[in-house]
Amino acid sequence: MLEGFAASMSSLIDTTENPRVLKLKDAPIKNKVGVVTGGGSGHKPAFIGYIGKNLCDAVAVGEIFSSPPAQMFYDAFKAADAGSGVACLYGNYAGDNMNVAMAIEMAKDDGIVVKTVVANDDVPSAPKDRRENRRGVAGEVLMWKVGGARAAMGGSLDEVINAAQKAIDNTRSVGIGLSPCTIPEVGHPNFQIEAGKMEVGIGHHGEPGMEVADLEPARKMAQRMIDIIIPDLPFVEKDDVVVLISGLGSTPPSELFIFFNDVKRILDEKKISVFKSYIGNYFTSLEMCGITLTMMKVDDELKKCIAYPCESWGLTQF
Amino acid sequence: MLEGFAASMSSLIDTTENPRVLKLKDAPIKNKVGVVTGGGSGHKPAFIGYIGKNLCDAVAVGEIFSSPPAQMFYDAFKAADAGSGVACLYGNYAGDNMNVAMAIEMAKDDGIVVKTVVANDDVPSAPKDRRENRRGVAGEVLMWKVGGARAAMGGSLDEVINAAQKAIDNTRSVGIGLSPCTIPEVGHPNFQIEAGKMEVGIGHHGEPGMEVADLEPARKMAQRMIDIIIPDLPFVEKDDVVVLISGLGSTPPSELFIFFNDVKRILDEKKISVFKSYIGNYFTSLEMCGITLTMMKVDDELKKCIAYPCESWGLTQF
Amino acid sequence: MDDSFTNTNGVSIIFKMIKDIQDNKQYLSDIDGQIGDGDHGINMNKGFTLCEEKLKEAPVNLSEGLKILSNILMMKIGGSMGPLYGLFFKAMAKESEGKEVINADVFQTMLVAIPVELSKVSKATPGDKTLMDCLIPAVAAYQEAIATGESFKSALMKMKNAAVAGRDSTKDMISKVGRSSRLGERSIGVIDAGSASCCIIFCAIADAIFELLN
Amino acid sequence: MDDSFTNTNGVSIIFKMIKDIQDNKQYLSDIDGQIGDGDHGINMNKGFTLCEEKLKEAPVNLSEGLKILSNILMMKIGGSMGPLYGLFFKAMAKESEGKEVINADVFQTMLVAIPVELSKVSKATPGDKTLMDCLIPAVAAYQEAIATGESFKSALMKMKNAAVAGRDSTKDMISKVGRSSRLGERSIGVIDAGSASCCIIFCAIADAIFELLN
Ligand SMILES: Nc1ncnc2c1ncn2[C@@H]1O[C@H](COP(=O)(O)OP(=O)(O)O)[C@@H](O)[C@H]1O
Ligand SMILES: Nc1ncnc2c1ncn2[C@@H]1O[C@H](COP(=O)(O)OP(=O)(O)O)[C@@H](O)[C@H]1O
Ligand SMILES: [Mg+2]
Ligand SMILES: [Mg+2]
Ligand SMILES: [Mg+2]
Ligand SMILES: [Mg+2]
Repeated sequence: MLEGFAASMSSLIDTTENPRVLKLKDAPIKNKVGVVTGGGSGHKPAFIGYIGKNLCDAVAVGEIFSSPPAQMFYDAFKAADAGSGVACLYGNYAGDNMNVAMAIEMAKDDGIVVKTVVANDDVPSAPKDRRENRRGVAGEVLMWKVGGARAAMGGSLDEVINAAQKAIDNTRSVGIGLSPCTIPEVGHPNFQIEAGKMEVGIGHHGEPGMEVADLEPARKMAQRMIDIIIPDLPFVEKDDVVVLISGLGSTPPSELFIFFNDVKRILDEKKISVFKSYIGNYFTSLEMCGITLTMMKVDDELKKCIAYPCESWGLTQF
Repeated sequence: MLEGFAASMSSLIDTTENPRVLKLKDAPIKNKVGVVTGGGSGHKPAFIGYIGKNLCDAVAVGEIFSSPPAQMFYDAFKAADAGSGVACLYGNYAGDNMNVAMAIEMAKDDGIVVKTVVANDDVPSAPKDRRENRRGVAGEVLMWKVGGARAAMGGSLDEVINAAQKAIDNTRSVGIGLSPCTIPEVGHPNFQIEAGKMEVGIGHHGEPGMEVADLEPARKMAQRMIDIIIPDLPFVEKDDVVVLISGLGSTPPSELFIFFNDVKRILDEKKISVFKSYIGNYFTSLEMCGITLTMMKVDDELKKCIAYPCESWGLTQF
Repeated sequence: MDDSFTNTNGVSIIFKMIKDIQDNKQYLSDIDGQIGDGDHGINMNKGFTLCEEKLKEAPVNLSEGLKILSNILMMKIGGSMGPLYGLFFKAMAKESEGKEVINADVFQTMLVAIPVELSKVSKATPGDKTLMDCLIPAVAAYQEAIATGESFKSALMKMKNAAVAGRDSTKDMISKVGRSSRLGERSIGVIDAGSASCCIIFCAIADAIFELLN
Repeated sequence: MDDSFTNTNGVSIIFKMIKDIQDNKQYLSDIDGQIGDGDHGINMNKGFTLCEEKLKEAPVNLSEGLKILSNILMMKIGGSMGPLYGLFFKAMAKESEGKEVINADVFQTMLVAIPVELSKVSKATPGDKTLMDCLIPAVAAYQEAIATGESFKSALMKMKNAAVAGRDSTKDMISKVGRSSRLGERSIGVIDAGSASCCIIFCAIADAIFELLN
C-alpha cells in the first residue's frame, strides 16, 4: 500500500529505509523545522495524505488502529530533522503517547530536539475538567495545517509548537456514528450500532460515545453537535472559525454538504463567521458511516496559517 | 445539498438563478471559452466537484442517475458563455444526448455557439467497431482537465473542442464492481453482485459488464483490466500515459494504492511510462464498491493541459 | 357534430391527461420501483402538473396546450422521459396546428406522427419492454380501424384496447432498453412503467374525445 | 544450589518464554479476536521472535537477555503492548543487573518492580480486564509466600497458580480498558488476551526456574 502510494505521488513523496515511514521528497528541508506525525492506519487520508509541501515532512504508519512502535517515530524524526528540530504533532492515545515518549528519548541521543503537541479536540471523550484525557480526532488535520504552515514560514521550533498548540487549544470536535467498521484481520464489526440509532460522540476507532440516540435529520444532528462543542471552548458571537466536516469513511459526500448547510445556518444565527470550511473525507475510520464536526477559532496568526498554500494527497490549496 | 456545496466553496463557486445549475464565481470569464458539463447526480465529486479554476465554468446537476433536462443545460450554457462560445463536454448517455441537443437548439436562438465532445471511454460497453455507442465514465475527468486547461490557456472554441476530443479519443477505461449501489428513493440495490464474485466492465450506474468472474487479488485484477484497455487504443511501448484510478464510492483508498502499484509494475514491464497519476475517488457510483482504471495516452499538448494548475473541490493541483 | 370536435374544445383532452397522470403518480412509481428506479410517477406528475399551472395563465386550444405540455416535458423533465414524451406531444401539436376542427383523419395524422418523431431519439422497438409496446400497437389499431371504414369513436375504442393489451404484453417481456434492462431475466413478471403511463395517456385521450363527440 | 541459580544460566528463562509465546500465537490471537482486534498473538510472537533472532548473535545472561527483549518490544512492537511488556521486562532486567546469583529475594525485587514500572504508563488496575488481573495477584502471591517463610520453589508455584486464577478471573469481568472496553457487557464470557499472555509468561518463568533449581 505505502509503496503504491509513494509511487503514485512520486513527485512529492519518498520512501525511507524504514518501509513504514514515508517522507516529503524534499525533507529534511534546510533551515526548516521538521513536522512529523504518525498513528495507526485506517484513517485515510490521515496520516500519509498529509505528507506534503507546507504540511508534514514525515509520517510513521502503524498497523490498523494501532500505534506505530517507537522505532518508527524515531525514524520519522530522523527523516524530518534538518537540524532545526522536530515538531511531533499527534493524537492523544495511550500507545502513541508511550511510543512517542520513547522515540524522543532515542532521538535525544542523536542530538535531535523533538517537541510535541498532543491533539485532544474530541469533546465527548472526557469532561472539560479532564481535558488532558480527551482524544485527538479530525482537529488533528487543522493542527497539521497550522504547524506545517508555521514551519514553512520559517518559524522556530518553539514558534511552530506554539502555533500548533494554539490551533488545537482553539479546536473542538464531535463525531456521530451511524454504522460500525470492521478491521479486516478480525472480520466482524468491532462494535454495533442498532439500525435507526446513532452513537453520539463516537471515537475514531468506534470508542463509545456519550449517548445512543434515535437517528435524526441533518438539521437536528447539526444542532446537537454544535450544542456540544460551542459551549466547551466556548465559541462566541463575532468569532471567526474554521469549520471542518469529515465523513468517517462511507458517508456520501452529498450528505456532508447538506450537513454543512445546516451548520452554517446555525452559526449565522449565532453571528459566528466561517473563515474557511473544509468538507470531505479528511479523517476516516475505515468504512464507518458517520460524520465529525470540527471547529477552530482563529486569530490573525491562525488565519494566516490556514490560508497558506499546501500540497498533499489529502489537502491541496492555493 | 447544492446550496451547502456552494456555501462551503463560496470563494470559488456561485449559485445561479436555476437552483440546479452551479457556476464558477468568476464565470463567464471574458475572452475565455466557457466549459460546461452536466449529468445525473450520484457520481461525486463529478460533476460539481469539477467546477473550478481552469476546469468547468458551469454544471447542470440532474437527479440521481438521471440526465438534467434541456433547460438546465441551457442555463449552464448561459452561465458559462462570455461570447467566445461554450464547449459542452459530457458523457454518452441517451438522456444526456437528447437533452444537450435540445439545449443547443435553445442556445442558438440566443446566439450562443455551443460545440460538444461526448466522452465514450468505457471499453466494455460496446465493441471497438461501435465505439460511438460506448458510454463515458471516469475518462470524463481527464476530458474536463484537458478542455478546462486549454480554455484557460486562451484557446478558441475549436481549439478547446479539439483538445478535449483528442483527450477522450486517447482515453480508455474499464470498471470492476464488487458490490452494488442503492438509489435512496428506491431503497433496494438496483442490481446484484454475488458474494465472492465481481462484475468486470460494470457501468457507472451498475450497467452489466462483459463478465461475472470470481473475485481475485489486486494483482490479477490489474492485469485483467490492463488487458482490456491496452489493446483497444492500443497503448504501446514508449507511450506516455496518464493513469486515473477511481474508487466507485466505498472502496477503501488503501486498496486503490495497492492496485496502482500493480498497474505501475505491469506498465513498467511494457515500457509504458506514467506521466502523471490520479488516485482517489474521482468519479463514483453512490456507495458502490469497485474500481475504475482509466489510461490516457498523452502528447505534448495533452501533457501541457494535464500539468496545468487547477482548483476545485474534486481536483486541485499546482 | 358526431364525428369531430373543435381545436378549442379539444383542450379538455389535456386536462384529462393531467388528471389521470396525477391520479396514477404512486402507481407509476411503484411499478417503476420493482425493476427501475421508482421515479416514473414522480417524473410524469412533475411534468404534467407544471403544465397544469402554466395553463392557468391563459386559455389555449388543444394544439397550444399540447405545445406547452411538450415544451415543459422537454425543458424541465430530465432523463430520457422528458425528451421522449416531449417529442410525443410535439408531434401531436404540430399535426393539429391550424386545424380548427379535429376529425378522425386529422387525429390519425396526429397519432402517426408520434412514432416517427420518437424514432429520431429512441431506437427501442416493440418487444424491448418500453412505452413503444403500448404506443406502436395503439397507433396501428386506430389506423386499421379507420382503414376498414370504422367510425372515429370505434377506432378510438380499438386504440384504447390495443394500448391496454400492449401495456399488459410487457409483463412477460425481458427488458432490453433503459434502466431495467440490466436485470435481464429478472425483469420478467412486471409491467413496464413507461408502457403503463403511455396507456394512461391513450385512455385519457380516448375518453376525453368520447365526451367531446357526445 | 537448591534455592538459587546464576544470572548466566538464567537465560534459559528467556528461551522458555519465547517458545511458549510462539506456541500460543494462534491461541492468543483467537481470544483477542473475540472481544479485541485479533492480533495479540501476532504482536507478541513478532516481538519474541525478533528477540530470538537477536539472541543468536552473541551469548547473553538473563539480565542482558531481558534487556534485549525489552528493547525490541519497546522499539519494534506498536500499540500499547510494545511499551507495556517492554517496561515489564525492563523492570526485571534492571533489578537483576549485576546480580551474579538470583535467589528468592532478588527474584522478589524483580517481580515487585514490574507493577511499579507499568503504573508509569498504564492506569489499569485489577478488575479492568487487562494483563493487570494476572500480574498483580501473581506478584502478590509470590510476596506473601516468601513473607510466610515458604521456599523459592513453593513461592513460584503459588505465583503460577495465582497467575492462572487471575487470568481465569477476567472471564467474568466487564472490560474497562483498551479496545474491548467498548463492548461493555458484551465483553463478559471471554478471557482477556493480555492476561492470557501474561499468564503464559509467568508460567514459563516459573517452569524455567524449576528446571534451574533441580
Ligand atoms: N430509449 C427508450 N425508448 C423508449 N422508452 C424508453 C427508453 N428508455 C426508457 N424508456 C421508458 O422509460 C421508462 C422509465 O421512465 P422513468 O422512470 O421516468 O425514467 P428513468 O429510467 O430515467 O428513471 C421505462 O419504463 C421505459 O418504458
Ligand atoms: N492500558 C492498559 N493497561 C494494561 N493492559 C492493557 C492496556 N491496554 C491494553 N491492555 C492489554 O492489551 C491486550 C491487547 O493487546 P494487543 O491485542 O496486542 O493490542 P491491541 O489492543 O492494540 O490490538 C488486552 O487484552 C489488555 O490485556
Ligand atoms: Mg491491534
Ligand atoms: Mg430516474
Ligand atoms: Mg425511473
Ligand atoms: Mg489486539
